[in-house]
Amino acid sequence: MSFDVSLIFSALPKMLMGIGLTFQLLVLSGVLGLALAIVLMLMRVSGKWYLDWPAQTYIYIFRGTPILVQIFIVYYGFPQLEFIREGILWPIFRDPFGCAIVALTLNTGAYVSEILRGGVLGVDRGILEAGEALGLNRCQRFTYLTTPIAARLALPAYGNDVISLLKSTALVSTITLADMTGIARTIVAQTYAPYEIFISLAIVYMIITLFIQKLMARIERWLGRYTVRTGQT
Amino acid sequence: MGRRAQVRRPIFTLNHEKGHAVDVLTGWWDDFFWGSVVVAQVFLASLVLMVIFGLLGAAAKLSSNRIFQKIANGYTIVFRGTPEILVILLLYFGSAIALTAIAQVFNPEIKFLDVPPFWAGTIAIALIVGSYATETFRGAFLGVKPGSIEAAQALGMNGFQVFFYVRVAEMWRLALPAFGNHMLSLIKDTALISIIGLNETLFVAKQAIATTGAPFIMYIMVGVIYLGFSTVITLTVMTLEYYGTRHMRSAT
Amino acid sequence: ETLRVGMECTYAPFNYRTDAGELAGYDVDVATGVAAIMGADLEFVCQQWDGMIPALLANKFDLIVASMSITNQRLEKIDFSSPYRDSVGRLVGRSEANLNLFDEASNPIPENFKGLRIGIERASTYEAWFNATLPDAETVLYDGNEPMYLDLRNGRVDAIMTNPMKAHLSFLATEEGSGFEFVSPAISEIEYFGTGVGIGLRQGQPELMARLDAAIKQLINDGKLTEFALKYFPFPIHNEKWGDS
Amino acid sequence: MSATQPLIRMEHVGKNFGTFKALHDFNLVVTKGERIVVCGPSGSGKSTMIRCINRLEKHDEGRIFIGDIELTDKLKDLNAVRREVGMVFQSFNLFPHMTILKNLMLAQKLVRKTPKDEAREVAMHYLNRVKIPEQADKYPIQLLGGQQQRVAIARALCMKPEVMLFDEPTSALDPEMINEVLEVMTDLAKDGMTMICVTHEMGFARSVADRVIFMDAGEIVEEATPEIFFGAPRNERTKLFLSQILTH
Amino acid sequence: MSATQPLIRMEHVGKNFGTFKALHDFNLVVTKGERIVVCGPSGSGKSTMIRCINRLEKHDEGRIFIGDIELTDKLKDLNAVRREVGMVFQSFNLFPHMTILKNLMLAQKLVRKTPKDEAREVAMHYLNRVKIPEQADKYPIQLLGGQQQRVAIARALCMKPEVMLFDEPTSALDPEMINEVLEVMTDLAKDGMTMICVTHEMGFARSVADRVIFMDAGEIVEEATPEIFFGAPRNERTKLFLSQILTH
Ligand SMILES: Nc1ncnc2c1ncn2[C@@H]1O[C@H](COP(=O)(O)OP(=O)(O)OP(=O)(O)O)[C@@H](O)[C@H]1O
Ligand SMILES: Nc1ncnc2c1ncn2[C@@H]1O[C@H](COP(=O)(O)OP(=O)(O)OP(=O)(O)O)[C@@H](O)[C@H]1O
Ligand SMILES: [Mg+2]
Ligand SMILES: [Mg+2]
Repeated sequence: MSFDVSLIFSALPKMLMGIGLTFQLLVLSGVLGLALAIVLMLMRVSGKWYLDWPAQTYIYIFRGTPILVQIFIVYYGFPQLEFIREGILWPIFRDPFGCAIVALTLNTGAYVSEILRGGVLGVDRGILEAGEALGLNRCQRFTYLTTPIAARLALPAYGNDVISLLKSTALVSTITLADMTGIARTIVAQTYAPYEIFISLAIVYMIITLFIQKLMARIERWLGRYTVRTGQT
Repeated sequence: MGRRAQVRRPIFTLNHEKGHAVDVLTGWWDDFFWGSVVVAQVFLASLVLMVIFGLLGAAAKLSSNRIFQKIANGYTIVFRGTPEILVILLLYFGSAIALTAIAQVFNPEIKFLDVPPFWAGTIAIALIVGSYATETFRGAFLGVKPGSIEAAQALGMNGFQVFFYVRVAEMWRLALPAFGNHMLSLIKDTALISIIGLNETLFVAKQAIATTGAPFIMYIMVGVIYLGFSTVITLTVMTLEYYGTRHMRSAT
Repeated sequence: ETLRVGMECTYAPFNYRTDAGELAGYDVDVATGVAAIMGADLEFVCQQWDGMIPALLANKFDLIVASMSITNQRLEKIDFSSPYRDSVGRLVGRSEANLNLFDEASNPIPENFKGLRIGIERASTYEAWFNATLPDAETVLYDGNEPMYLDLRNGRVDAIMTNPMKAHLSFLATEEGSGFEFVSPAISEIEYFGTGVGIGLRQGQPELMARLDAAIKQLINDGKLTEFALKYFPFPIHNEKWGDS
Repeated sequence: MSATQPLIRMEHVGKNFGTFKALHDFNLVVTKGERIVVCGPSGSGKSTMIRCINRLEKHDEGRIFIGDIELTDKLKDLNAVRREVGMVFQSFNLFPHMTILKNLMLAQKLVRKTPKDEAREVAMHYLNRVKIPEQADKYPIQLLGGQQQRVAIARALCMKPEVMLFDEPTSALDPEMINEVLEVMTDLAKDGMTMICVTHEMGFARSVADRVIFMDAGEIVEEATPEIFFGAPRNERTKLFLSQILTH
Repeated sequence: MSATQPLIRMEHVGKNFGTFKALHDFNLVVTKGERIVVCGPSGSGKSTMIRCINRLEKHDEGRIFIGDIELTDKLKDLNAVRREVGMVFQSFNLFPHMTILKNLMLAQKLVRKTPKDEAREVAMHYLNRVKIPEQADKYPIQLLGGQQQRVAIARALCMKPEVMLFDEPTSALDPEMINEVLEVMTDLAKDGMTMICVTHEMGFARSVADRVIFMDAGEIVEEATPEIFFGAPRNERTKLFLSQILTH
């Protein structure tokens, strides 16, 4: 089979029509997942077993099973449950986009919460003790000391998770969504030219990945400006 | 033949028909079992390959050879930036073509060589996770305290001895936690190989759904199986970590 | 000689796995029958529908026996044997919805498709027909046939276009299918649905094609195809004119 | 807090970590203006003792009073105590993500509710006192160790505490920087600040301390004026310790 | 190596890091049995100098001889030199994943090809000498700092070196542990071991050193017997440094 470059040029614009959907999935489930992650992380570090255990179980289940299976359970499995089909959330679960957001959010939330927890645990105890000795209460210490330092510690790992999330969005084509991958698969099914289409799509994803990495590096530099010893003897 | 096609069971609902859940699975247990065996096989094969790819990548990145560094950088950029599903599809469709082309260079007689879905999928996920392992191994090698290495050099050990007895011996302990996560990624990525028709658990579930029309219970079943695998891996890593960090616990 | 045959393995009653784990269905019977006549061994390869032709071209298997219709578009890439069953499509929808999609002359009424979501399998003849005839209809693409039925029942799509034999047998005639009905006449425009369903093979193999044709003809003449069909359907699903009679 | 009564009273204080007794029947009274140096071998409970005073550790037995307030779990009391007790750590523990000025202003604003401008003035005042006003807008990492520790002292002083606690403030510093920190501490002592200071800097102890306390195994082994302590220690363990510290 | 000729000769040695000259026209001759203490402010090139001697750093200019062997890139020479030169680091640098005994046996087996049983005997001999034979089966982290440093000394001694290099061996230690390490070093000196020792422990220098060398900015600023060095230093920089080190 020969490599047909002209095909790429005709297919690329079509595939890029799916980029909007890819970004919607990425941003929406990224933001919702972060919110979920913060809740889970707070439950984990609360020191109360009745908050810690449920969070731990949740994280264990969602990190221990494939995202594809989670997507299938939400999309194909949930509608079998009467209370979902009759419930008020049915408009969300009826819609494949809603299902994709739910599955991706639940999944990334589990991962990110562990990253955030790592950041929180990474904050030097001595710094918190200094805050305590100065009379700052728990809440003030968390807001003014733990949060900014933990955010900076967690950022590199968080960046990697955003990239994982981007890659996971490619799986929504299995539940009828026409994201970039979904469109590409349809084109392949019509043109029978998997290499041209998939390779050019892979390059598109790589460019987005590099873009995310650059963005994260920039945020990291900004957040971490206090970690560089510049201009001082 | 065709029994199920003609007399379809009513579709499973959790609410009104208790006990139905297990009923639906009757006849599919052995399929899930063999599907799990396939998952285990893919996992073990890709684990070996992943370690090899990771070590090669790390060695290349740490080497002073610019070309090796470039290749390894390219490798990690490509495989960390491309969705797994695309890598698997590409390798599945592309492997036969590429292999045949290579083989024909050596022996023009060869009509075609094929990579079966098992190996296409296995190599694909090993390449993907190997790109992450590259960074882990690299970091672990760098994490070995330079002081240990200098002490070994000062004692007169040669390059090989320093590498083997000090670097590697310390490095694997450092790599272990992240490596455990890579193993979890591998096991979970095996689910994607169902897309190219490998008869693993998720594919079994799809077939079972075609016959029983009970996606919820079938996919939950797959989830449970994967959770089992993840648990075994996690426990193994914990044991190894316990063993590997003896020297970090104080005796008192 | 071993022939590797690609199929979906999830398309009851044409090709699917029984709960005993065995492959069964009309396509499987045809493949087995053809192989027996040709004196070849068989090996089945399960392949998701949208990758069927790329996989054949990538040498993943030698033949497609997967209810694939012989269409012009496909003929550009692969060859087909002579047909072994009919190829038609029909829409299935909810009875209550009173969908009025076609006029008396059996032509679609595009306005009435507005706002409807139609489920179709990716890369199927139905998709090609839809894209050409009703480019403005909203189509939802599936990787397999079964999820499409699930979503029809769940109300995620308003209608699906599919194989009427399968739809009748494994859906409409069952309990789950109550409340649903065919909402279109049988559509079989040759341009999209081709002359029927055939066995796909890579181009440039006239000899293999001739042997396949002969074997199919023999199956028809021996009454085998009718026999196969009656295992699943109350009627034969091929055209007797394709045989010698 | 009135000057007539002791500022700190520790009565039969005990503290256990699991089965290990880090402090045992510990008694100490510190009056206003007193300067106390605490020394003793590693693990003898010096840090634990000092951390009990501002309740970074909770004592398990006995009672501790800061002024009139007894240290208990009551939050209001605790905050009142922490406001009166300044603490300086071995590892500086500056807030790494804030500039020096912000380090000095944070607790003033949050705990004392000092208005921003006033907080800044106070901060600059104490930065001047520790002689590094020019570093106000730098981040901690950009300062040398000795400078960081001086900032840490200034940060504690900004809260206008009645007592200052020092836990080995110079032992993480390079030799050249130790003196600059000790100088600041000596100045503070001269101004009449009440201080409890864990340190092995015997020169400092000699010139500043009113009392030297030697701890071992969670107890006070010897307590004396510097003259007696260094000149004629009575206890064998003290003698051994002093010989180890002073010979090199 | 014969006793008549110097054990270590450094001639016009220079070492640059980028454009920065860490060592500059450095000359030093050490004869067998000599004990040399090197001191100087941070960054003055002490570590660099000592690391050049067993080629943990490569010098850029001049020549270095260990016995008859000149230090070059030749591997065989390098191994011969490293066998004769023992080194002790500030941060101990024990192999964390091996027990104490294994730490002492590894290089013997790999470099000297000593049989296992003999290696163990040698190891136990030196562990006895540094007075911690009972710790043989523990891991480094389970030992106190002073004990770890003594193990590190024993490890170097196991290779039966001609010279021992010490790079601030006590500056990472708590005060109480410094003496136990200095004692081991003093013993070693008494046994006639040739030693070059970077340290700021002036008591040790006084009692042990044949010569004290004061370095600054990569050069030798002053070189004298301990009596003269501490009693009547000639150079201004030396005086300033000594005043900083000794006052506290
Ligand atoms: N959080 C803790 N958990 C368990 N044990 C502790 C804890 N904090 C201190 N200890 C133990 O209590 C004992 C006294 O510790 P402390 O830090 O008070 O000693 P120290 O005199 O300050 O020693 P150093 O000079 O090393 O700072 C030590 O044996 C220490 O191991
Ligand atoms: N690998 C290196 N790369 C760049 N510069 C270095 C390197 N090693 C040392 N230097 C620089 O060389 C100078 C001398 O360093 P060296 O470690 O020899 O000083 P030192 O006298 O041992 O100081 P200290 O008392 O802090 O150990 C320092 O300014 C240091 O920054
Ligand atoms: Mg302490
Ligand atoms: Mg040094």
